[in-house]
Amino acid sequence: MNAPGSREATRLPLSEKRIPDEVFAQMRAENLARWPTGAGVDFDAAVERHRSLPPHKQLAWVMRKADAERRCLTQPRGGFGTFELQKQLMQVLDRDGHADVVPTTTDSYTRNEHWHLAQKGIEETEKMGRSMLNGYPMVNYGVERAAELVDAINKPAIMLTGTAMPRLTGEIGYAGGYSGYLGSGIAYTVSYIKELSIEEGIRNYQYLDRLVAMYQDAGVELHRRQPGFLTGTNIPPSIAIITCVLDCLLAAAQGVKNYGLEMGQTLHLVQDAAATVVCRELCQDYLRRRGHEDVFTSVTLLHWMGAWPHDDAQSAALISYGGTLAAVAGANSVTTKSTHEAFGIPTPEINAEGLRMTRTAIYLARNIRLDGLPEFEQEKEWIRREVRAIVDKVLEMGDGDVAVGTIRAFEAGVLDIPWSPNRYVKSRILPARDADGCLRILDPGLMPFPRDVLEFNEAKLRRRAEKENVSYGPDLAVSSVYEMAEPIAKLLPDTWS
Amino acid sequence: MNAPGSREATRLPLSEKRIPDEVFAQMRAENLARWPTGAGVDFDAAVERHRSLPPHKQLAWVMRKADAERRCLTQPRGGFGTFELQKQLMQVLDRDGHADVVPTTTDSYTRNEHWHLAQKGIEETEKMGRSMLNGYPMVNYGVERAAELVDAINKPAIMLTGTAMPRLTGEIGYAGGYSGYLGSGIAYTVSYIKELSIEEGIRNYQYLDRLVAMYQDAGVELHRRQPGFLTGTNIPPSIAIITCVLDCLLAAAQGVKNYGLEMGQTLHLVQDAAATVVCRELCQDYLRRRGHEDVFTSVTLLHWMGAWPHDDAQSAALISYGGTLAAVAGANSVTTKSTHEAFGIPTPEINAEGLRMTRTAIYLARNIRLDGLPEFEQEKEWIRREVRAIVDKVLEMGDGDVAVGTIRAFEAGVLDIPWSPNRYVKSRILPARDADGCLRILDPGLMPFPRDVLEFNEAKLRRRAEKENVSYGPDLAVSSVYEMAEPIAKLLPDTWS
Amino acid sequence: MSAHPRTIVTGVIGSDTHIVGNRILTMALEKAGYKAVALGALTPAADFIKAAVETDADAILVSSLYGQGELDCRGFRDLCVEAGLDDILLYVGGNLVVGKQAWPDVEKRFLEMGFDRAAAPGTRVETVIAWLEHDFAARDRNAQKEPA
Amino acid sequence: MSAHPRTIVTGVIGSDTHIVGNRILTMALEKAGYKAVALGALTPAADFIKAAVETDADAILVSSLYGQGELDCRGFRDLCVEAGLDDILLYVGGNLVVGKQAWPDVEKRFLEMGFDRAAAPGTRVETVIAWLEHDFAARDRNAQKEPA
Ligand code: B12
Ligand code: B12
Repeated sequence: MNAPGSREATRLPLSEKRIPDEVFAQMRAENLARWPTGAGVDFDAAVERHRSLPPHKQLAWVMRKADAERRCLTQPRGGFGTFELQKQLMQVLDRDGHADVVPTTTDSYTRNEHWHLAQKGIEETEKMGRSMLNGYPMVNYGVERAAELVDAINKPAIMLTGTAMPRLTGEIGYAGGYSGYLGSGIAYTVSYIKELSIEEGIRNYQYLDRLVAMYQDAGVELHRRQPGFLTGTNIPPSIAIITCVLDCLLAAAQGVKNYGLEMGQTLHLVQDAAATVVCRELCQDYLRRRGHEDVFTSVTLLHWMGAWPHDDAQSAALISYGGTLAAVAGANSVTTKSTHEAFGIPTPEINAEGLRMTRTAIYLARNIRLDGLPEFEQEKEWIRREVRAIVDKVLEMGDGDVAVGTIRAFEAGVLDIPWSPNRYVKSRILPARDADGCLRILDPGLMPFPRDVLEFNEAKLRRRAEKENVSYGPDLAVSSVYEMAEPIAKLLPDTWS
Repeated sequence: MNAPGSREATRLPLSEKRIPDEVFAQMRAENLARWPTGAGVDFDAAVERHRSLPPHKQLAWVMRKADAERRCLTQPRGGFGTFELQKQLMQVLDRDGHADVVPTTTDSYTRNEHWHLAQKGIEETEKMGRSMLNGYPMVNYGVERAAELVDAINKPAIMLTGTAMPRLTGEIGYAGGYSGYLGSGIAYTVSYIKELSIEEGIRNYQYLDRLVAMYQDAGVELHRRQPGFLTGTNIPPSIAIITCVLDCLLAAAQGVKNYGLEMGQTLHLVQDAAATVVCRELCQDYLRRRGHEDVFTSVTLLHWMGAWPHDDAQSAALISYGGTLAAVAGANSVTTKSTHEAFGIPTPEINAEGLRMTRTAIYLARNIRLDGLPEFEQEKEWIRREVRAIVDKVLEMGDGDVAVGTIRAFEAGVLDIPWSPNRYVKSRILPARDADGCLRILDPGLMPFPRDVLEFNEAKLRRRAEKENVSYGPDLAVSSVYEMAEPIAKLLPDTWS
Repeated sequence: MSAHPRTIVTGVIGSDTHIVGNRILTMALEKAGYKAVALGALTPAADFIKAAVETDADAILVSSLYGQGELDCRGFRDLCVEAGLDDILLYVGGNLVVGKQAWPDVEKRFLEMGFDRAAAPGTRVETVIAWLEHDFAARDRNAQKEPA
Repeated sequence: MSAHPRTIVTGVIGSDTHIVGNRILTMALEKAGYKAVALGALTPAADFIKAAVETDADAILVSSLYGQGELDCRGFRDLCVEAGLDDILLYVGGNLVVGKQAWPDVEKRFLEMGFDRAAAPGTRVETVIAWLEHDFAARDRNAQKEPA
């Protein structure tokens, strides 16, 4: 199912170039024919539908507005296995959680385009009376049901579909009135799938971005978004931002005008604030350099993406701090988790509680900024240098084409992602937390960072090894994976040595 | 009962001077005779008892250690109506809450020396099977039971007794092995009692401080602590610090060497950090200027002391942020609340949960400091100027005597406290929150702040009035009392205007 | 509201120092046209009754925040009756008991003690003013029905 | 541990991409002296069996984190039996079901499916290694008792 299959006819050589109209029409026809509900997509009707939505239900408008008013919005995740459960969930998140953006997470069969399995999951869910799927099977339910979900809430709806294969889900959701889609060719292919090549992932998302450009041409601005949190496991800011820049350039090349950039929180106040500023700045910088003058970009931080503690009290602190970090960083929005994170998908109520914790934390820190703080200014500079070294190299390797450069760079290990399940990624780079609580690069693998940057990272990590009296090496990375999940009494003992 | 009563014989003219040995011996004899359990106090045995405690159960040692290691400790509040309930509570706080300092809050009858009523409360508590008192009746239970409580935990124990009349409670608790006592002559008299004059309150605490000096002379360092949070209701940092400095000077004059300074959090990251630094700095500055070279002072921040929200999620965020604020401020400890705050005294488990939330928040922010942040540097300077103007004036009014100066200053309104229940306090000063979230002085009453300081405060508050389109006046103060208790959707709406 | 303003006694009962809510409530009563007799914090039960008798008050609003209200408020209605204030309007409000207890239980306990209304933690002044208007209006109607 | 190292197949079942815990577990197995056959993320049930047959494995450790393990793992023991792996040691672990459910219920569900052990969310590698040692030792003892 991951193979290009029947698409041979429309297969162009890989490049960042905008897919020509006729080719795209052909691609769409083939795509929509893959599952019966594809026939429900009517582009003209979809354009009408979006035009009829009030601005506050259009995510592109909402993200621009949040940016203009310096607001930090909240958005949870959330998906259940049947339409009824999903509708209730979205209403609770909207009304009790005061979510500014309401999500629909798709289930993992849908993500992998195993729609037959998803159908079985729906049936099992109905039989068992509890969700047997970890999300909403958007494709199986089709356009009309999607529209009903959007109508059930008073906020913009976004698709969260963690997949390298977004083509049919995206068509259906957008046609139903969803105004945002999270996912991108590089980020999700390296973190959500084992056998699919990066090239196929990029091609799949070029389709989605091209679709959004088609809406744009028809006068409907839709929001696209990149999940720079990747494998969620101790991703240093530079690694996230590198993928943000590249995915963003790929989307802009297809004609996307409203693009969000996401990063998992490092949980270090200064590092997260620096990352947010640099992400915004460098994406715009590279966009302009490559002639994309009018792309709006927003930045979203995500609540801690690594392993969570099993104590609700500890989790509540992580959630609240996540709001604080996003507010102080000046992020446009924050994607929230709940106290159930370590255990399983949260109930609607627990999910809404996480939203209110986060919202309160944002309110409390809404006016704090770190501009002028020496450490903040330095951290920004380090991140800039790490990002530029790699992105410039990728562009060079592609002879000016981002898509081609990306593939070549992954092959060479110039681009690399920690803890990736994808066999086309070297996954030799290894991050760890330093003594101050910042994420640093322990082993760069083959990524060509400048020497002084690597020395800086190493010095920081050696200081931690010394302080904790452990050996400098991969164990630092493994213990950093567990760290936030440890009982607090272990992290900050209540005894004296 | 609030009258000086039989103490006429030992009544010296009011001054800051150390109470002479013989006079103090006489005062102690009279004091201990006021309730049968007073006879249980044996000073030599008490000294032995403290010497036999391991250092980690001695609060003076623990506070010095925390300061040396730059740790931010946690301490809850907690008191129940019977010995058994109190013991369980303290064990839960120690073991499940990982409290670094374990409290015993006394009930309000004990605070007002209504020991007969407290006795009734114990009986009612036993009869009803739930605590009918809001704290532990320390005096009624006496020294031996106090010692059993201290033995039941593996941390230092502190008395939290919110009273202007600490003499008998303090004798009993210290004799039982408690190594800290929170309370002071100025701060508690202005905020916990209506009819007692400030002079009597100061005299009562001079007794307690003199007692601690007597232990000090016997080689036992006990911790004394000042509750600068006052009425807990939007106290701007300068008002808190002014009382910290004055109470601290009074204690040092009696011979106290280990003194803690507390302030309620303003909930503004920069203002709280600035307040913490300035409090530490100015207390030491005035101590040295007045010849007290060797007094150790620590700074404690308290979780939000005003009205709390009714939503557990919002409360959890306030709790976590309280840990963040204390950690970033570099406070030596933080005094915690729980998600039950708006409703009633928390159960041991909910109290312990608040501790773990706070502890996690501290861990997450343990390495963040704001040094060099322009706003932080400015805020410190404003606070310094507000404090110095008043403290210098008080010292001047006392002709060099802090006790005398304080009384005269309260009479003249030079010292004033917002929302005070005490009839000897003008309580004309009125604070409110500004548009950035800092606490400012809306109406200084008769307090002689420099003109530019007042202009600064006014400008900040006018900006809020404009922004919210409300009139500049006392309503700003009233709405600031409610603010944090409002539903989050009101504070940060999820709709667009 | 009638021409002659109603008189309302306010205060915080027992050894309770929580004055802020009571003071804001008192300010709101005055703004709403009532004559408020404010006894402040730490007020013994007997002082409420005395003030109500002296000022011929129409209502007493007892605040209790610190948890010991359950002990302090026992017999309050009896004291009123003894003082001849047979049907003075009696409200109580704040954090009336120790700990977070189910509100309906707590309310019942205080209504049984003889209070006409009990206010849950965090009740806003607008609610209290609305209660007073409602209850006074009801009394006026009753007074009109029964010949004086 | 015997001279000849035991072989253990690891992988993440179904459409599940959560590789981190599985990879750390695999590293720990190797460190503890086992021979690990790591199939990685998104592994169909059949691939586990195939690998176990090919490598003559002593145990299969199935990870499932994403919630759909309850669907993916049904019939896993039957597939083993069909392939002649009648009493291969079968463990499963991770976040096995959708949502926060009471662990004893979940454990029971998976033991009934034929797994020898199920690991609750967040189980540490030390625990898993200890289980393996215990269970292999028990098997060795049984094997000695019964004549081959
Ligand atoms: C990191 C993470 C991710 C990363 C994974 C990166 C990667 N490639 O590995 C990303 C961001 C990609 C991701 C994606 C998704 N995730 Co995710 N993720 C997590 C998270 C936060 C941590 C997992 C982790 O790495 N833990 C650290 C490692 C060391 O621990 P571990 O995996 O638990 O493994 C240990 C033990 O469990 C045990 N163990 C593991 N396997 C086995 C096997 C045996 C036999 C034994 C004995 C023991 C054992 O030993 C390991 C080492 O100690 C968890 C929540 C949490 N735990 O905090 C959610 C979580 C697992 N994810 C979840 C979900 C739903 C998803 C998504 C569907 C997206 C969504 N709806 O939000 C997608 C799934 C995509 C897909 N097709 O699979 C849910 C599962 C829900 C449920 N079961 O009800 C969780 C629990 C979060 C939640 N509460 O909603 N996720
Ligand atoms: C500020 C505060 C203090 C300040 C009080 C300053 C002062 N002089 O007023 C200080 C720091 C001094 C203090 C001290 C103590 N406090 Co205190 N304090 C609070 C706090 C945080 C806010 C109270 C407040 O000002 N609210 C704002 C005002 C506007 O609201 P309000 O008082 O509730 O009043 C409104 C309504 O209740 C209603 N209302 C009030 N009275 C009445 C009367 C009637 C008739 C009606 C109809 C309505 C009504 O209208 C008001 C206006 O809207 C509350 C917890 C909370 N609510 O968040 C605890 C709280 C009231 N305190 C509590 C306690 C226990 C104490 C102490 C004993 C210390 C301790 N153990 O921690 C001491 C008591 C000392 C004493 N002898 O009384 C407990 C009471 C516990 C319980 N009932 O189970 C609370 C609930 C905190 C807690 N959960 O533990 N406290």
